[in-house]
Amino acid sequence: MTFTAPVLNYSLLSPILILLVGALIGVLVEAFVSKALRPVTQLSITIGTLVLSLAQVWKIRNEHSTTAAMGSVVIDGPAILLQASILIISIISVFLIADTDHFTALAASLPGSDEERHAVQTGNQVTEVYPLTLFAIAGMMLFPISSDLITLFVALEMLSLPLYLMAGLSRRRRLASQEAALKYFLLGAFSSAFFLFGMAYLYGYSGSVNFAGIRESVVGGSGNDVLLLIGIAFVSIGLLFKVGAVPFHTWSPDVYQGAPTPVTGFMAAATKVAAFGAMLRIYYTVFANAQWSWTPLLSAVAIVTMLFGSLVAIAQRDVKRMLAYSSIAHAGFLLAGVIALNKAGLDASIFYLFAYGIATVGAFAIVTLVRDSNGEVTDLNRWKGLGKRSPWVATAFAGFLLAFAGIPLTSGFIGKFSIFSAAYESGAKGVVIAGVLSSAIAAFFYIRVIVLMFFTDPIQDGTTVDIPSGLTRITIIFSIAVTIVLGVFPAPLLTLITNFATFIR
Amino acid sequence: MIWLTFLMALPLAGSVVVAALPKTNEKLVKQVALFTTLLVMGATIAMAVGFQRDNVELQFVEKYSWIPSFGINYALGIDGLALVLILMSTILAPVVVLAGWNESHGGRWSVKVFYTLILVLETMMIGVFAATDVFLFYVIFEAMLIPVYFLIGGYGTGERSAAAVKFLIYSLFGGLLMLASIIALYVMSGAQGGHTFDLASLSHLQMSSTTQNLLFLGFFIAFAIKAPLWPLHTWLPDAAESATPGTSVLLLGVLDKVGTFGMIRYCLTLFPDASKTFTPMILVLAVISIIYGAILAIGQRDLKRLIAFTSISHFGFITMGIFAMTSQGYSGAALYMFNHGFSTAALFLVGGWMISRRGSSTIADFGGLQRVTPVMAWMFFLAGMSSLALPGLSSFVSEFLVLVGTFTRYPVHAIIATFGIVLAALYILIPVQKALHGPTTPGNENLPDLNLREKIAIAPVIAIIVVLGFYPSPLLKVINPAATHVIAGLGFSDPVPTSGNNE
Amino acid sequence: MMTSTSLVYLIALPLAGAAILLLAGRHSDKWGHLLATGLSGSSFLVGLYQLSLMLGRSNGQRPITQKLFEWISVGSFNIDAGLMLDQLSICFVLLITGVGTLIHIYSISYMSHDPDRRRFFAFLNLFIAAMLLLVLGNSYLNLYVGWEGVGLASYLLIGFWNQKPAYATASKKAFVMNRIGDMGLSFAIMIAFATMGTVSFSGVKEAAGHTSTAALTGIGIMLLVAATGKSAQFPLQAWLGDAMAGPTPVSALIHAATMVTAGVYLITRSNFIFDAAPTAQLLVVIVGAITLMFGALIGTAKDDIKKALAASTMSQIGYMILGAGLGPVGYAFAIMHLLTHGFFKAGMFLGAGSVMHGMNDEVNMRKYGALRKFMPITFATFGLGYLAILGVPPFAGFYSKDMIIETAFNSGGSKGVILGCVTLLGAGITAFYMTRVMILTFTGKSRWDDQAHPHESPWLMWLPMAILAIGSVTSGYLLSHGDALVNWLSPLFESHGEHAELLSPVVVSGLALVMVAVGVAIAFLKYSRNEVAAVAPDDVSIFTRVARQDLMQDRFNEAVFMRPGQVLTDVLVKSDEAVIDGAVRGVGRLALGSGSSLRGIQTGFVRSYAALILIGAVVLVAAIWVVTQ
Amino acid sequence: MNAANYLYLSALLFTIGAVGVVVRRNAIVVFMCVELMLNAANLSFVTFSRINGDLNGQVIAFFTMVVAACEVVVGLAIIVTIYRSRRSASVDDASLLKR
Repeated sequence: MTFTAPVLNYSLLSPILILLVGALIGVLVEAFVSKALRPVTQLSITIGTLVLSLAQVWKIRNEHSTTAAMGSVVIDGPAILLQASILIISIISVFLIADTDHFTALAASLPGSDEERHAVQTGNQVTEVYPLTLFAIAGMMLFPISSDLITLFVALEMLSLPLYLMAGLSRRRRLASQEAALKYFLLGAFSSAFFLFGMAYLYGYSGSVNFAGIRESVVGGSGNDVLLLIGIAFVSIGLLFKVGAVPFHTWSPDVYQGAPTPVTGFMAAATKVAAFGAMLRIYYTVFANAQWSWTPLLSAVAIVTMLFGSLVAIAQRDVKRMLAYSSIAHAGFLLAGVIALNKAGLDASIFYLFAYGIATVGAFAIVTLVRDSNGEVTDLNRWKGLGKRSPWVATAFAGFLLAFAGIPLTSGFIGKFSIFSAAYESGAKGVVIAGVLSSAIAAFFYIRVIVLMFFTDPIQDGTTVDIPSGLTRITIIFSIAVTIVLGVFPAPLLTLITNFATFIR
Repeated sequence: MIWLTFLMALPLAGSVVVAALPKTNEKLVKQVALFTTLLVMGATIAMAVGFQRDNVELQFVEKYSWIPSFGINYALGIDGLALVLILMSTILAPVVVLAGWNESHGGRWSVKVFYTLILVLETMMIGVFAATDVFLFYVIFEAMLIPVYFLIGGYGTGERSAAAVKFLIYSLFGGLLMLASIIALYVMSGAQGGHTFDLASLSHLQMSSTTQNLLFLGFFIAFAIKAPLWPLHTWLPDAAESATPGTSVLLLGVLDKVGTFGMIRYCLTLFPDASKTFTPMILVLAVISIIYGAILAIGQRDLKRLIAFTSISHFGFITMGIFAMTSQGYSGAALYMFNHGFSTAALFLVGGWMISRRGSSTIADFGGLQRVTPVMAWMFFLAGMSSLALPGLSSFVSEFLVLVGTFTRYPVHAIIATFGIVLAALYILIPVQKALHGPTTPGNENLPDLNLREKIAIAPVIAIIVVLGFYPSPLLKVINPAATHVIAGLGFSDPVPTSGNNE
Repeated sequence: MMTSTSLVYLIALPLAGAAILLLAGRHSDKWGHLLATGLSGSSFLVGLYQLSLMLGRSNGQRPITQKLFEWISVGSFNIDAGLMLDQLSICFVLLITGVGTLIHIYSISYMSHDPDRRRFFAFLNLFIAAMLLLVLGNSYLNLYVGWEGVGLASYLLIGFWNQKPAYATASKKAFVMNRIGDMGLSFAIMIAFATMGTVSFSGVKEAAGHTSTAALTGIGIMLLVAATGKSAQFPLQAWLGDAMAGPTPVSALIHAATMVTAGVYLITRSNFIFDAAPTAQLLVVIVGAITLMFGALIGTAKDDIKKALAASTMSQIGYMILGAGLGPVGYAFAIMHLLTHGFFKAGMFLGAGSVMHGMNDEVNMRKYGALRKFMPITFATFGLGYLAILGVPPFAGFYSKDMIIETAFNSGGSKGVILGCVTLLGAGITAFYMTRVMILTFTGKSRWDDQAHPHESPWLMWLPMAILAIGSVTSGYLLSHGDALVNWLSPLFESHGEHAELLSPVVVSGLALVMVAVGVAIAFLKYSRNEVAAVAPDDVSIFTRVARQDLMQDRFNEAVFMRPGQVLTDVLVKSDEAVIDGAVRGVGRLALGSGSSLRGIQTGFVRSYAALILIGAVVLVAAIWVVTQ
Repeated sequence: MNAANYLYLSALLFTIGAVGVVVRRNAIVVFMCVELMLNAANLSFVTFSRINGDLNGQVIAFFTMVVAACEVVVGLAIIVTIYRSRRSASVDDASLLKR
């Protein structure tokens, strides 16, 4: 057989390539640039890369193609929208990551060792987090556009591996942070094994690694259904794990709590976009015609996830864990968009992902601000009277909570409405009912936090809200602004999505 | 002339100005707030003058596309009912501001925040009655909760945050049920010629009776929580007990009217058949509310809770009138909404003054006020009289219309409800005797009587109560066309007198 | 019917008075009472003027109406604020304004020492206005306004000294019991509208012809309930005794002369309904009969002069109600007795007031005695009233009461006999307790203590008493001379043929006088011969004890209504907190509980997480299997 | 020989690996079990590529090995750090974060 050289359309791949290049440069910088200059250099490189990549995405927004890389990635409306969302979310997350106070000076050093102390004193801060972030982002960009099994798997690992490490980089409570990394890694690897196994069966069913090929055989209905079903089930497990759906959610509360808060924010927001992006593509294109087999299951998972997330969140005492469970509940809502399996569902999901991602980053940005002498204070009881201490921060946080709760005039409401109506339209009434119910339950704990912040008097225990650094401030202001604007004038974005979001197969 | 948007813009602008003012200059803040609300009141009255009475169509209609992808419009328009309620809200607003001149002190936040919230709330109060797009209505319906929530929790007394949360959770729960129904409507409209939220077009939707019943319940429960109807009422006494008098006036006087207004505007219009199906059940609940609210009012020891329970009884009357499906019942209910706004306002404001002077809201702590503070005592007495629907005062007309209108179709309900008027005598006269009569209890000897500001604030309320008692026609003439329109739209006509058939 | 433009002034004048006095407040303390009296007087003059006009017109033309404005109009429910003056209402107008004015004058002096005299006059004017509206309203709904208006005025005046808790309670009691009656009135109005589509007197009268008897009976009974409330008739009579808490002029005007007779007006006005509803009519008679005995019996045991008079009022109104229940023949006599009673009972109340005035507000007759010498005028006027109520010829009561007794006898059958005997017996008992009052108060030895300095009242007070005394002497003769009143009112009532006479007038009068004589005699033997104890003796018959407690009416209401009501209230208040709110809180707790128990899944052990994933995987595969098979 | 047997074998290996993850305490062993699962998947790929007579399956197998190698790098890094700070490689000791 003859070997045909691959033809790559670089301009369409450029957003990802730029990120990879940036990441590699970052690695070199880590090696060769002097300690003093490193942080600022790394930051500027990262931001620069992201902006450049975003610009590229903008440039190619209208060039749709399935052959960008020999049919292993597809660039279409949803791809563009998702990539853009990921990049925007990443930029504001990087602003948080820039606050090096969250990250261990020397990941390799023992917690509490002289080595570490020395590193901190001499300001010997390693900044490998930046290239890691860029690698992860590159993976996330690739995940939703990949259109064959190999790319999909590689992308998955590409976005996961750096995150495993980043979860362990916290400067304070390092044991917990490392534990988070360990758990995330083991469970992640575990689930990706399922994912891979499922892929194997899909391949076995269709004899093709390409989505288009698999889709054809699903449509044709030829081939052994058992293989298909096992394939769908196992691939679903891998994806459901990434989005944190019950019962594959167990990692998220621990990891969210253990990881450095900026990373948590980044992970919670960007990973969800990437994972759901891939999920949408796979279920809307590849599995669409086998929906008789998976919609019931996914509906069940969605319902359980919504209710479980909301219920358990009520009982949380730690703000990061509470947000983790709330993100589980939101994963449930988003699954409703997948189940919808119609244009409205696709549009709604994309809108929801963007709105939710921005709000999440904003919320975690505020979590980074509430501190005492030894780092962040995540115990909710110590958030009492935050409204007195610093009204603006508290108000912003309340804004994000209201958005999560889906109160009108916030982006959350538009998102919830659109995704539920899409699901209802596809006849998934049960999911909608459960969604409404769990929203009611969820309102419970969002409001409880607001009460804590505004209606209870502060206790003097050294909890302070430190003045946000310029970058963090930008993040917060940007995300609150987006949250409100999308709540009041969602029309432009919605129209954009409606016009853009159609999968090409 | 885009009247309604203008009306809504005014207080919003006012709130921005207030927010911009220096926190320290409280006097200025209050003056600006008062000026704004007065301006809105003037504008509303000016608009009302231009309202064509006999036109049953919506008037002052505005429509701009808001979220095209969902067919959502920013659509406003009012019929007689909406006009009356908007009038009530905008007249009450300045009264509340003036009457509660000092109630924003000692809150969690500055005076400025209080008035900003009040003004924002006024905008929403106008919008919620004017909206003709279901989505827009829902958005305002829900968003309204937030300012009220902070008004109760931030400036109330006692268990204020608990009460605020209770209020919010209750309302959100109802709201979400309504959201489910709205989504269903939206989807069905999509299936039947284009997604829309336009009330008029939605009212033509074809749907199975089961669907209609379910969706009706979604809406009705939300409204029954707002209104509030037994047994969904338990949030109200707590909220009223903790909120400042001014807030309570807006809460019971205006916000709760959204419930009864919604029953007419949305339940009856969108789900005529379901409304008929559920009428018997609802009437029973209404009658229970009337009697239950009255009896519990009699049993209260706290003045504010007492007033809250009287309102539950009154909302029972309103609901009964709405679902009696007669023109008298409907007009009575509509008029009742207006009158209740003012009689409750009078009760709460005067009661609030008594409480703030005495430093306690326990009825037993008062006594002999008639000798100490005659003017205040008489105002309270008058307010009480209007609350027990004394003929010659406004609420009598509406209450009697409701009863007569109900009797012609549902005599039994009407008869039971009428016992409410005896209980009313009790729940008003008992506090009157305890608080105003008898020897002056220690600690009350030198309470100050109403000052000029308070007199000015309460005067218009009392005036309206008395004048409308003798001359309600202006309002009735505005309401009646809508009444007949709605009743006829439901395929009902007033029962004809039975006499003549038995010759 | 002719229309007029001047009727409204009858009401407007006193109403203006009330408004001015209440709004002007302390500023009007100086001249308030004068203004009020003047306005009430001028209203009386307007009444006289209207009477003269009416006399000038032929029978058919006499009723006149005035439409003020459209009050309530919804669908077919159209109520104008309209007034109607006819032969019946003019009688009331003159009684109300006439006696009212006299009592205004009396009060100027009687209340002169009260700091709130201005407010008192404001309320008096308010009452006059409301009462006039009651009798002038041209529909049941307008009447209803006046009906509750007088209730309000009475509440305010009974509780005029409400700093005394007992008085405040009395006023509340009066209002609430009246409201029960009012409920009856609103029922009547609802039924009327539902069946006839109208509630105006003329409309209902017209429609009554072709309305089912059932409906008419319903309306009739409900009107009766209303009447019992307002006129303190059985079973809603309990408030009247306590109502004596009000200043004596109030008792004279409202609780003797005018307001309490509103029930009689209502029934007479609704003759077209009762004539067509025999059952209702029968009930009216029964209520009247019961009440007249009830009141009389209570009267025999009261030591409080005002309460004794109140009991007597109750009993006398019983006569009127009974008369009104006898149908067309009775209406006129009921009204006649109402008018004469207005004179002599008001006169006696004022007398009692004057006595109290002289005895620094002592009301216990056992602390009186021998006042004849100290207040001769009071004695004289009171005495004339006494003779009038006894029905001694030629005093007023003789004409009016005997007419009712006679009509009762002649109402036919056993009913007639029973009623006749009851009324006769009542007359006897009346004679007994009124004599008792006379003796205890004016004759015998003085039993008052040293602080009391009995003295005659100033002329401002005795002048009205004198005028009323003249009325109680002459009114009976004037009204019945040539059946003046009967003919005057006859156009309003469809009079049927006279019943067969059972007893002739002469016989009836004879019997009545005998009964009276017996009553008086017993009273003399009991009180004039032997010493009167200064404190009520306890060694009295069970009958007396019961009578002293108003025949247990309060005990009954308490046991049957108040106590259970309070229990119900407490139970509901608790259950609202525990059950309804508890259920809501329960849901919350359930959510929280399940939440915290589900937390348990998050053990912290990575292997258990992996296990969960594995289980999930198995379940998923199994499920997809099940689904697709 | 029937290719299906290879599938059964891979399924068996996969199950063994999965169960191993759940039952073993030592982080390294747990990780090895995950590797076992990955290779089970590889086996299926290869088998299917044989059945379908198409090379992509084998290509994927190579990719998987590479990815697995990367995972080893990351994984061992994490496990080693946590071992150094805790002096234990038992996954059960790492349970600070819970509930």
